[in-house]
Amino acid sequence: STAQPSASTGEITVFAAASLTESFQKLGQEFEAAHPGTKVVFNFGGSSALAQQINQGAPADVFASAAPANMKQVTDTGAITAAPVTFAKNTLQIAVPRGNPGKVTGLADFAKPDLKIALCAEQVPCGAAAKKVFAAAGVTAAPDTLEQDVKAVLTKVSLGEVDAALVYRTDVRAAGAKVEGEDFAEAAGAVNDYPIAPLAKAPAAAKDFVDFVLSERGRAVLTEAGFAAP
Amino acid sequence: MRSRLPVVLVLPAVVGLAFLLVPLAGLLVEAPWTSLPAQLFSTEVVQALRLSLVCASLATVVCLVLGVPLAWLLARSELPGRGLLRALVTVPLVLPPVVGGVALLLVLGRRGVVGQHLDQWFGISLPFTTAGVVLAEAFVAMPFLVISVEGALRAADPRYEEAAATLGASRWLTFRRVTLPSVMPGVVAGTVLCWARALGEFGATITFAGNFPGRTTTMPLAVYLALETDPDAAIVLSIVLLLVSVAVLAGLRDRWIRT
Amino acid sequence: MRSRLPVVLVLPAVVGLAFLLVPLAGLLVEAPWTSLPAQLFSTEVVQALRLSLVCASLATVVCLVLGVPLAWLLARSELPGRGLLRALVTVPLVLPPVVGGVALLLVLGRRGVVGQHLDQWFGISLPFTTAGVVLAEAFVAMPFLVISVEGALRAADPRYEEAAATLGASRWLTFRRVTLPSVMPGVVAGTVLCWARALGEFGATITFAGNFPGRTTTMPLAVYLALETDPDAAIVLSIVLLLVSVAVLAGLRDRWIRT
Amino acid sequence: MTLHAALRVQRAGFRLSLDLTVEPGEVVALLGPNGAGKTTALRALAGLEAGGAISVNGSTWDGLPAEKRPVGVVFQDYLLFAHMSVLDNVAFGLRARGTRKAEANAIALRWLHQVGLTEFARAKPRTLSGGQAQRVALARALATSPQLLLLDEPLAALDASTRLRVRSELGRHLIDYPGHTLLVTHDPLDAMVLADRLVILENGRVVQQGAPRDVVRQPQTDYVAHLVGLNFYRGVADGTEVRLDDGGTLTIAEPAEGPVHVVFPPSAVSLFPSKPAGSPRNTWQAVVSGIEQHAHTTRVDLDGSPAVLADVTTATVAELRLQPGDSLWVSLKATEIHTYPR
Amino acid sequence: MTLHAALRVQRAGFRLSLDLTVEPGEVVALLGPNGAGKTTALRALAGLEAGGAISVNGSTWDGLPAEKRPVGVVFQDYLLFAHMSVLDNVAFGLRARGTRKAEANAIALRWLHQVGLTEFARAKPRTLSGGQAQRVALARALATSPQLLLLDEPLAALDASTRLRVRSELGRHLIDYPGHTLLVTHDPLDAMVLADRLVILENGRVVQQGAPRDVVRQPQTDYVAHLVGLNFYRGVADGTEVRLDDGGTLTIAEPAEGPVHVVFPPSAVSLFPSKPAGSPRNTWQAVVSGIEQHAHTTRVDLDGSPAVLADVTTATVAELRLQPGDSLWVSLKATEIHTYPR
Ligand SMILES: Nc1ncnc2c1ncn2[C@@H]1O[C@H](COP(=O)(O)OP(=O)(O)OP(=O)(O)O)[C@@H](O)[C@H]1O
Ligand SMILES: Nc1ncnc2c1ncn2[C@@H]1O[C@H](COP(=O)(O)OP(=O)(O)OP(=O)(O)O)[C@@H](O)[C@H]1O
Ligand SMILES: [Mg+2]
Ligand SMILES: [Mg+2]
Repeated sequence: STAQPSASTGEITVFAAASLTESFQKLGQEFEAAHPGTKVVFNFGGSSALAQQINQGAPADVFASAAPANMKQVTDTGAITAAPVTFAKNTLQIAVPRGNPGKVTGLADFAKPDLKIALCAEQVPCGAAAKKVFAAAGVTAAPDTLEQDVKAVLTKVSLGEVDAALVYRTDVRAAGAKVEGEDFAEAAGAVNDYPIAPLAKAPAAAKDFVDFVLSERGRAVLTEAGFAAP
Repeated sequence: MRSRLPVVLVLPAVVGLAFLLVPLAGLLVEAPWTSLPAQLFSTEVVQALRLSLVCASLATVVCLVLGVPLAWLLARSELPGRGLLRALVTVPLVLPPVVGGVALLLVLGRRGVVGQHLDQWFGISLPFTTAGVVLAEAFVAMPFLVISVEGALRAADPRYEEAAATLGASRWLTFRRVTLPSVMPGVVAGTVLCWARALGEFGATITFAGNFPGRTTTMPLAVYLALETDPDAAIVLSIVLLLVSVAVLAGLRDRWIRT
Repeated sequence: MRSRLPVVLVLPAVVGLAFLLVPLAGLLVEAPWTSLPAQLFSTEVVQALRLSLVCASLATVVCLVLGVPLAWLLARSELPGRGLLRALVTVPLVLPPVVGGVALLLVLGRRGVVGQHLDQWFGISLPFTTAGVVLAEAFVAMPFLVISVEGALRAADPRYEEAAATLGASRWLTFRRVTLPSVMPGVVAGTVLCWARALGEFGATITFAGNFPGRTTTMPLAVYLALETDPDAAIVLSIVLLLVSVAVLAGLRDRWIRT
Repeated sequence: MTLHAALRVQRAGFRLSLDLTVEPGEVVALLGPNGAGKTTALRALAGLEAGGAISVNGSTWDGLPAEKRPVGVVFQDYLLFAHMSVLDNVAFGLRARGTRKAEANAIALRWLHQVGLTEFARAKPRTLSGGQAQRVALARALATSPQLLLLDEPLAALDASTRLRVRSELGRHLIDYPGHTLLVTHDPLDAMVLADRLVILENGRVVQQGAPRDVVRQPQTDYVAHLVGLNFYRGVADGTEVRLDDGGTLTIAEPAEGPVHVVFPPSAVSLFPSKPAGSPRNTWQAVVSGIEQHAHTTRVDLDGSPAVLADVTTATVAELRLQPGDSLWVSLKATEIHTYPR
Repeated sequence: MTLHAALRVQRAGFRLSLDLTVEPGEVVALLGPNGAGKTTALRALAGLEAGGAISVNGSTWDGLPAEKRPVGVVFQDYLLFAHMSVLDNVAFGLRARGTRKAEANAIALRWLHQVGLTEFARAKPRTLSGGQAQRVALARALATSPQLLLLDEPLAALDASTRLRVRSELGRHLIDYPGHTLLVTHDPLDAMVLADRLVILENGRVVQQGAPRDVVRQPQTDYVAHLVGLNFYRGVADGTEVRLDDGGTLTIAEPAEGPVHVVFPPSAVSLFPSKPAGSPRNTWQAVVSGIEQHAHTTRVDLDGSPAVLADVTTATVAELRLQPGDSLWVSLKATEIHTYPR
């Protein structure tokens, strides 16, 4: 692309966690509109895979991770030198199939052996968060499966394979009408932070995009998708 | 007494071999070897490895029992619409495995078309069980077997089957004693593909059978989870899986072929 | 004039067919058909579908060019350690695709053993490009081709190659004009497996080539993203992929076989 | 228990139409040029090809699939099962018909002994020579004691001494054998020795059939005359004169009238360097076009009116110094010539 | 340009050891019982099997792979390429050696014409009858005009008339043909007609070789005697008496001494219902063990001391009412018996 005098020009590549797909696509369009001459290209994927790609020299300009741990994998190698900023938070919700056939009303129900329960595996953020809330609530959950990501959990909820699951609020919202979410008190004890940072070698526009995500408008779009403000 | 191997064949063959093996060598070089022994003997890994081998082998048996007859039907009978059937059989290959898992849930899940009756009438529930893992792997791996075997059957000379018929052999006996042995290399190839695919299966398994250590956590699932927190550990786990599968295949295959 | 088909073969064949097709039927029934036309004609879907078909076909070509000679080498030459080589070739089958993608990055990535030289000397960078998609798909799909073709070659009678040699044909000519045509059904089977596997490839692709719409977002990646935002749309996308692949396979395969 | 077959097979450019009756115990030899449809007829009888209406003593085989027909087939290219041992190949038919393994193997071994291949029982067919393979195929077909035995050139790949032995073994077996036998062969000797009746097929149709002796004496087509090694002409007789269709006239001993076939053996022909005097009524001039050395005689091909084949002793060849291109006098006694209406 | 070959092939239970010299233009026929190693020898010559040291006029072929040897092979089981048309099969060798397509096709068509299969040019081999397939294989091997022509039973599947025609075609081609030819055949007639020299192989070794006439006159083994159709015995001569190893004594016309072979043709044997008086010096009693009807004579198998084969006219058979088991008197003129040292 030809160089232009404006600060924000050219193409920037944003590596973003898959759960940000909808909101970031919207933000990207708005950013392009606000900064003519720029183009935002997204690479959505699992945060850990994205971190791996960046560490292998992938052409990323911005990294928005769904977990501080993955962000740390990148800052450790020096690919990101700026301090990552938390731009959104996500909290857990109890997800049940439409109509709540298992009559699940709170965390305590997760200990019932006759209910089918899905949780995230401890290795992924929602699983780590779930572990925290159960510890806080003093409940010994009896899960039937420990899923590798939230989407796998939600698939099972929406198909009625499990009676209850613990997932993020944003995911319940994205899953549509087949899944109902229930808030619970202990959720506040395990909040998941989404950090964002431009890469060290990124052009100036990358910093502009990070700023745009952190702006009022950015926050509004994220809130609309179910994220909590940092 | 034969001439030297032609460059025009050997060169691409060597490039192909390198293409397949160099990335593996890369993995081996990058792997944190020091942690390998610890990984190898951790109970979770041993458990996952055993479960993987058992499920992949059972799935392969299911595929052989159902798939070889299916291949025979596609290759030898004069069904109308065989071409379409043949294409439909390849579909689970193209289906993203996660969607394949969803499809299995739709049919065999708790609320599935077939599954709800299994649950009500027999109290059988397949999701979240080891049997579910076997089913998911079989669903994904069977097309490999069917298509390989069908290719082998098509290349075999059907006149040997005619000769068997004139000796009084029923179609079944002919199939067992004449057709099958003569396409053995194709069946072995298909079995290898099937077993390997089942062993590496991830998407359909986790979607249909979930992930619970000792029950449904196979090696690929363990690898994926490890990738989330400790990529190096994931690589080591993969290498363990590789070494075991290479050992099994190198050990068994030439024995099968020879018989 | 042949007898009826034997139940002992037809029954498992039909069960096998049902096992493969009923879940697909389940998908078709559950799919939100009303949104299908909208999906079908959205530019992203059309783009992803075209990219999928192009990349899978290119990957298949790469696999044919490199894999058929490799299969020939494994089946016909008297290399020492062929058994081990044959087992090693199956390894990418067992490798969880994501790990395969990592392995490719380790070797061909910008910092990879080979990749850094490609970058420095030729300015070629494969990851995160369409070429990278083709490579990742080829890496994952090639073993299917190699193993099928090798099985077919082993079942073929080598005396026809001897006859060709006495007629003055070099090994290469013999391969091209005698061996290859006689194992055509096996090659076709392998090609189908390879193409289908490449078309459905997800893990290695997203790891090695990333997920850039129009450049590396193939249908399975689009399905993955759709699962994040709209699970029903994901099923519709899968069905689109299925329909297209069935149409392609049903259309092409019998033509190949006949020639 | 007579077998009646009406075989009708239609292919692009070829049509087989053959009605066949075989009595129990009878051996029918099917002869004919390459591509006449002999193998096709065999396949139709065996149930491998649609197009045969077959009944044995009233009960029809038409609906029966190949494996239900009590038929044994020796295929022209053997079709031995490559992955089975020779013994298993021979025992296969018995096992398929329910014989127990030990008994099947014993019978199979007996048959291998018959064809002189006991020592190869454990070998794989691929390690057999061509002739050995064909003997195994023969044993495999005979082992099931079929009701209808179909043999497609069962002796073609056998060497001279094995052939003699297997032929007489086969002959002995066929004499004892109560079923129907159809034997395809190119060797008139095999046909003559083994068959009770010859059926000559040309281009999918029967052109002649009958007892071997009758066919040998009165061939109806060039092919049959070649087969039995006779000089053969078509002509029109008028008393003791026959005017041949392709030129030339012959004097015969027994008067005849109208269109006739004319035959005489090559050994009835004598050759002279100059016009012979004496009793033979037929003499004409001819040019040597070919000479072939046979075991005990020399066969000379002569162009003339008519063209003729002559068998002469090696002594004669040396004496006459025969060379292609030589002009000679052919002489033939009228009594050696046989005519019959066509 | 003489071809010298020293073939040594070792297999489990079988060893071929054959030294062969073939002059340019010479046709050598390799005869032998099934499994003697004829095909193996052919394969070693063609370079398909290790174990042949071959030199042509000093230059050696040993290191040459099969495709570099100027060799044409007709295989016993044809090995036609199933996916190519008949024409492409025949043109294959020419194309492989760099002939342009149009020219190769023209030559191939000419060869198809030679073997009478022009109309099948476009057919696939699978649709050919056995004999048609073999003719195509023949044309395919001949089309490349090889320096060494190897024929494994090239005429075995041909019908009587085609065989005659193809044999004389082949003979004519071989006469013009400047290269070396090795012909494997079971048919002594083919060998005699086509070959300049016979090499008889038994169990991997040469047991006899020489001009056809010499082999026919002085067979050295039972196999050869069978092949040429002679009664054959081993014995010890003492003047005009020969005591046969297997029992019996024969009187001969020309005195000899020491170990000899004894031969006479079956046609030299006469049969009588009772002991004949008169000139023949050899008469003995024998029992009929088999009767075979041939085209022009009947061959009678007799058990006695010695056992003997007799060819008698059909008239004699009828007159004597020959049946297996009959006891007869055998008579043989001393002058018909031929002896030679062994
Ligand atoms: N599968 C086929 N498809 C089409 N035509 C065929 C097929 N098989 C045979 N034919 C043709 O049918 C005719 C009869 O063939 P068949 O094999 O019956 O001859 P045959 O009498 O057995 O000859 P041979 O003595 O050479 O074996 C031939 O013209 C042959 O080319
Ligand atoms: N591939 C093989 N492996 C082991 N033994 C073999 C193999 N091929 C042939 N033989 C054996 O070698 C011997 C010679 O076989 P060959 O084929 O040369 O005989 P042949 O003279 O051509 O016989 P025929 O006239 O029956 O064709 C036989 O005993 C045969 O069983
Ligand atoms: Mg035939
Ligand atoms: Mg042979």
